[in-house]
Amino acid sequence: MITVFANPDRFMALSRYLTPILAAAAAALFAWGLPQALVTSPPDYQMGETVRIMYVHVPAAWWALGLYAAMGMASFVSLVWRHVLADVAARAMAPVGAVLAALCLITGSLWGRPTWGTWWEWDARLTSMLVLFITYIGYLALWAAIEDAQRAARLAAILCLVGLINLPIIRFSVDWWYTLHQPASVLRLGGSAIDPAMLSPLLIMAGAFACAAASITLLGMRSLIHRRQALAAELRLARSAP
Amino acid sequence: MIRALMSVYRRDVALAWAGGGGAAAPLGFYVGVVLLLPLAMGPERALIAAAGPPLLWVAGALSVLMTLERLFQADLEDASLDQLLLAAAPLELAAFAKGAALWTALGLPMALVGGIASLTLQTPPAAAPIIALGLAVGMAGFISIGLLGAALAAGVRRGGVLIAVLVLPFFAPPIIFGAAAAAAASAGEAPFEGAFQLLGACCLFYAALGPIAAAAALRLQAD
Amino acid sequence: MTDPALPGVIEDPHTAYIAWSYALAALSLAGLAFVGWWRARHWSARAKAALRAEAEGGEAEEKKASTP
Amino acid sequence: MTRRAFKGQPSEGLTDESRLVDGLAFEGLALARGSRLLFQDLTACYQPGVLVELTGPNGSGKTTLLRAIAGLASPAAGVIRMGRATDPEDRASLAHLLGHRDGLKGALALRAHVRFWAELFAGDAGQIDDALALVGLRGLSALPARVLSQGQARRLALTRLVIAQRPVWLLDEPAAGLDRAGKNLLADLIDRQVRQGGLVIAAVHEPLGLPAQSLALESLKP
Repeated sequence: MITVFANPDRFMALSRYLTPILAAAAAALFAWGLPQALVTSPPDYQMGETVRIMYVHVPAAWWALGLYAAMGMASFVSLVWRHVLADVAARAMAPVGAVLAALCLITGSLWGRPTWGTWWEWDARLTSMLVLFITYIGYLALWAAIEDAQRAARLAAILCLVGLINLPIIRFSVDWWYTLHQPASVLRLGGSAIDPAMLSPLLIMAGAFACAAASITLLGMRSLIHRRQALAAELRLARSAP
Repeated sequence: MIRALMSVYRRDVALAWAGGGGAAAPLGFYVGVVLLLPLAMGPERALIAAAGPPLLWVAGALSVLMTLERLFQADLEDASLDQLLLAAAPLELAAFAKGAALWTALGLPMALVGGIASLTLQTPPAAAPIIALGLAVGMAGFISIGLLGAALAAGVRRGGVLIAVLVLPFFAPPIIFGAAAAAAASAGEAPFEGAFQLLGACCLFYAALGPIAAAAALRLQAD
Repeated sequence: MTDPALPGVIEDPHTAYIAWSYALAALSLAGLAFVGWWRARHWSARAKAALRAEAEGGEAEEKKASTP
Repeated sequence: MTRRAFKGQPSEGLTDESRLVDGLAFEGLALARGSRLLFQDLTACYQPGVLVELTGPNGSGKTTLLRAIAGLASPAAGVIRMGRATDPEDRASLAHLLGHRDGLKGALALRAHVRFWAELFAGDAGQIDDALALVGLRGLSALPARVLSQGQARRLALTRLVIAQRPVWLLDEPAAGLDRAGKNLLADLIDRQVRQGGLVIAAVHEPLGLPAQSLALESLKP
């Protein structure tokens, strides 16, 4: 598959059609999933209606993590096979992942308010998501700080890979920390086994988020490739101008 | 090869100490931050005893962050990084040697000062050596992963803030285990149990991962 | 029933949180899509313009070179 | 500064295994600076015991080529072979690189610099004072490097070439900042290295006054 996307031109041709298709798929899945999530699915016996926030919070958490893993793979390909497209893919996924991580934190806080009575609860998973969010910020800050695009791509790839290796360690240490300082038994966010009637809207919403994220990522990759072409052409123009 | 690594180590320790007062600035910063706690929270003993050990770790992490910026930036600017690349030793070990030099020149003194400062934070005197030892291990972990941050931001003007935001997520595990170990020590529990072992494991892992990743980044900086 | 911890909040507080969550989700996805679309449009236009200018530059040179 | 033989030079000069078997070779070499292609299809071969003068206008890629040979910069295409070594790390261990910047630490004493290089490049730590004497900085050996003038700093950097024997010298405008005596000293060092079977590639703007092959980069326009 990687070789199919090998050269940017074929990628541009393919993504020209894939981007709108994915966007349409996302819209369709949202149309299908939202009524279930908001109306037809049953309220939680403890939390009542607020469990509906789960259909936004959980997909955001999944894809914030999923995108970082995908960035890790793209970074590996970029470092080992020096693929131009892999750099562009990792760079295009980062903002989407960062926004999803932020969305996950905010919806977690909104969900926690009625459930726990506070805007922010240092729950193990929310804390790990906060660390992941700062990792995204660091990744984007590194890209912004380095002028030479090629060097920035490789350095960011190293940072992303080391971050990926550390995710399980950070996750383990935060869980260990949470159990160490375990406050009174607190209702875990969505901890109870998910009622099957809730599962289908959750999966549909997750699919909708996935298509939306993929479409936005492809859009980002297209603009990054156009940007490189534009800057290179302008550079050549400036140099050859009499 | 060992001679080459020892030469990098000795030169960096000499440079760390020679630069005007040597370790005085980071140590001063460290003590200053520790001082802020009682000023902010009032002299109430129980409060300070609870917040003391963890603060030692937060202040230690911040002080190490301050020393990371000049670690590779100076070498990149005056082209002595090229010498490390051409040396009779792999760049990974040269990075490790630079980290070890920073640890000896600044990490250990900070751990010592941390142990002494823990006395002022109402922790029982018996706990001080254990806290100092924990800090020494933690500093090694912070510096090792800090090598990567310093290497990534070596080419960036005023890269200090960038290094901080790059490296802080990786500081989470050592802070968690280190502060827990310090709290356990000040609570009088058995010194080298649970948290301390996890701290050691995490810092050993960073001591291996940091130099390798930093060397990869340095090769890119020199490209 | 009003939430004891939030005196004076509207009658059923939960719908507010749900509404805000979905609104923010929609806002963030729409925002990402819009920024992505705008940037893609901007850079593709600029790339087209630069490449066309380069092509014209090339033709001008050929014309110059071919005329004695 | 009278021209005198380098006293205390290790007799065998370049040790046998460090002597290059079959020189330096480029095969279809192309170099780029960021996205800009500097030159391509450079194919050449230089036997040991030769001085190569690298010429070309500013920005034609002289420095990049020297760094690529040393294994620091990665070529856009093609292969660089140094003796049997093609891998960058192996080439790096066979070469000395003297760039524009001398790579000195202002706070460190001159003697400390030379000892550092002696150990870093696995050279002979006993030769420190002789090396300093050779470049005429024996008297300043205890002072920190920041007191040196540009020419003196360049002379200190030259001791790097002398203190540890390496078959390939990559010099980027080595004569820059040197006075007449310094230029003579440089010519002496290069001459002896070449006669001992070493290979010296120097990026220069005016010839060094030694028998040399030349490699002009402007003839390789992309």
